[in-house]
Amino acid sequence: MNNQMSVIVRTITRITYGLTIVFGFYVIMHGHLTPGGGFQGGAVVASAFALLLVAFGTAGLKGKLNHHLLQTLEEVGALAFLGLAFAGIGTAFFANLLANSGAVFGGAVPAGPNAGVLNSGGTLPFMNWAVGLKVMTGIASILIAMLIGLRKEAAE
Amino acid sequence: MNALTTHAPILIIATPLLGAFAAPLIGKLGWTVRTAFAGAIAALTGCFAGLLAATLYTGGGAPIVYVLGGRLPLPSGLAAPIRIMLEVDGLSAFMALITALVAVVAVLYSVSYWKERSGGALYDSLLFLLIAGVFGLVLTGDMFNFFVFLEITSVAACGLIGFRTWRKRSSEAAFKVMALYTLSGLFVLLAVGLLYGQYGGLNIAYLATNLGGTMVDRVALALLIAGLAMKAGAVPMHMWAPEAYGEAPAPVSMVLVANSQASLYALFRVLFTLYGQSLSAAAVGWILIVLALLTIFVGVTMALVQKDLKRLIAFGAVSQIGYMLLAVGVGFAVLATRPDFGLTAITGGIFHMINDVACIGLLFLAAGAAIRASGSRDLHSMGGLAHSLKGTTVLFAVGAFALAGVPPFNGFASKLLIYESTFQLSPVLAVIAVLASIVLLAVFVRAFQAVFLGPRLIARPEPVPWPMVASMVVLAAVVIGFGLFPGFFIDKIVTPAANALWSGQGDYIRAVMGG
Amino acid sequence: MNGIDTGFGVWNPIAWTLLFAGALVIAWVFRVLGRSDYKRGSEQTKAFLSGNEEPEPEKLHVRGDHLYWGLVDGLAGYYRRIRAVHTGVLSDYVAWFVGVLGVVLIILALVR
Amino acid sequence: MIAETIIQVVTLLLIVLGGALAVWFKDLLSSIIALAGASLLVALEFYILQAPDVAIAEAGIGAALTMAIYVVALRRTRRKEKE
Repeated sequence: MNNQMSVIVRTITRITYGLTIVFGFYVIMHGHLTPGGGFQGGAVVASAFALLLVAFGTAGLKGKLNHHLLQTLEEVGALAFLGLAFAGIGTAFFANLLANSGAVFGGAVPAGPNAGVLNSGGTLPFMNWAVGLKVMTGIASILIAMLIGLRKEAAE
Repeated sequence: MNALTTHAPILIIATPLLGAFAAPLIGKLGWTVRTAFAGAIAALTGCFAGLLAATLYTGGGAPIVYVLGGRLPLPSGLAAPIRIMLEVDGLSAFMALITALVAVVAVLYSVSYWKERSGGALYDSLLFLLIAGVFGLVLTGDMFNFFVFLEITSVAACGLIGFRTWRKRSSEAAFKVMALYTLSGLFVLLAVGLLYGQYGGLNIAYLATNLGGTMVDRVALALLIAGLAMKAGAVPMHMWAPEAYGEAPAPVSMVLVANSQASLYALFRVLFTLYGQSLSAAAVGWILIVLALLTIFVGVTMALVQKDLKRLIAFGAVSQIGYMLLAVGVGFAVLATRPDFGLTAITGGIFHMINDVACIGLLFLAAGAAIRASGSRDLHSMGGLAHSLKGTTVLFAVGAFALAGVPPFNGFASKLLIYESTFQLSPVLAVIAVLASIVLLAVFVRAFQAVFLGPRLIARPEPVPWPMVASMVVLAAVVIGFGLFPGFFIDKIVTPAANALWSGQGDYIRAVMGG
Repeated sequence: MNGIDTGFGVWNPIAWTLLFAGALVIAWVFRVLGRSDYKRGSEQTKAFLSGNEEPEPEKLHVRGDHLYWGLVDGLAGYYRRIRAVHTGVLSDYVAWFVGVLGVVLIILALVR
Repeated sequence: MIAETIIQVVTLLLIVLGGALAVWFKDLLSSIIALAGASLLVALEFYILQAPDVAIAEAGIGAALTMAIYVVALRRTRRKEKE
């Protein structure tokens, strides 16, 4: 079964998917400063995956992105989030132990109106990355699972 | 030890969540590792729940507050507590104990329930997610987090009900349950949104101090009652329950009963702690009583004519939800006038929760063993299993007698409290409850006769593996222990829970708001 | 300590169990005092069905779904209606939910 | 203020139109696209209501991902709705 879509869809996908992925990662990265965050950014990246999968079908995957890998990454994202929450348990669950510590993302936030300092937020950026990883891989693996089901049905 | 006690409320939720997230990864290491991991997570969760309950009961029943991501006391100068909070009082701790019992038993039972040894990691994952959700429901002190946990339980429950994808009816039941759980969740969200819009806060204690009985509060209460009663499975919104309990794997049916009870807990929490006497309590109490009588009556009579063993037990489970609703409805109806029997009714209703989960759980597990052994769930074609499955037979009989309220098992102790207290409000209620109990006994005599007695109709039933028997024995021990020493258990764990509802609103609010 | 005192009555399971065990012992004593010429497996234990041969136990067995047919038949009207309610259609389930929600809303809005 | 109100009213009307079109179309692919358009407008409405956070989520989930999933699901069924 030819599960690709028309040439218009494929051409537009080639142009836009890279931009979408970059924007998604931007949203995740600046999650502690601007609107958005791990979930939103992950959803945007996943929508780029969705675009690729719908336009090119599973043939475009070429075995590089099987859903076992994606599921493993999803578990890693979830465990990283939970691990970060557990890490603060010296004070309380979810306590932000990196904030203002001077380590990575441990910068102090200047008082008053400012454009936002990327090097701040403590564990929050890491949590955003963990959630983003979970959301993008999770949604992508759902789509791949659906498409594989479709291919199997066509083969029967 | 001290640190563990402090963090016990969140650890109870976080440990099964860790189990849920790690199970698929651990599952790649093989069956033994996976099973050991699941057992360890369940045992740890049970320990934390026991620790929390012990801390609470030795501390005189004062509510324990746990703040996520920060320390107590809250920053001063805030009009409303804006932190994410867990608040544990006697009732929450009691529900946590029930959930812990169910979790440990379900995991132990599941070890050998699945004949095939692959794919179980996903099952473990969903089961732990459901358990974490139920724990969250009963421990949270915040309306929005309550909704979040409600959705977690919904999603996990649907995954588990439809887990046997190769059976068409499972998928159908999962779809229906998904739709109805989502609907009830959305109405709860709508109610939470109404309250938030009016008072600008989501903390239960904060809302309870501000609720004034305006029209918006009333609409929110109606949405909460309808949504939560549907998730608990009250007639006439019970139709999903027989399908869900019937199609789910046996241990999941038991956890789903605990999930329904958590919704019931939430309903009680909303009524007694959130609204208290700010509304006309008698009218709300009578709504609950009418729903309860319908639930008891329809549940029992429908159970009488079922031809499918698990659906029969499922209708029995539906009817038992009615007894708890009845008792607490009676308690709420007389909350303003406060006669003595109100507290007795609530005590009976809450005591019946743990009794019900033990008996119904035992029945579901025994039925699961019988169905697994005979390969059929049709009452007509089963029969004579007592010849080969002696242990399961005895355990099923214990569960059936206990559920029908036959002395000296635990069902009788709690039903006695319910009968005697509802009789004080209106003799009709008690008469219907007693009659339904008798019919329920008839129902289970029929099921027992059909499945276990008679000549061998199943040529070579499969033996029941020991972990399944062990998990049933645990529940049977609870059934008999609570039946023989009801006074002890009511004193130790039920009375603090009942008091938390009956007179605990002030303490619950003070623990967060101070003053 | 063991019992429940509801304020209107007392329930003590231990005492009840002891009494029940006593009753069982008495019943057992009566059973032992029974006729000594009774033999298991002999002609005496055969059921007497008007002189007919006793059929195989598989045919004699009352299966589960045959119990209580009288009660169910007596309540046929009720069961016909209540079964008609359990349609298994999702829209009906939702309709019931909306109906209950409406009734609760009206009651709460009207009752002060 | 008035301009904002006008934009909101227009957006809301278009959302309703999109929903109505999604129901009205017999061609299910057109129906899905109408739904995605409505979702995009809902995202715009969230943005106007000063919830950019929700707007990003709605645009990503509502417009892109649901549409992709619907399109995949549509391949397993017929494209035209039965009369």
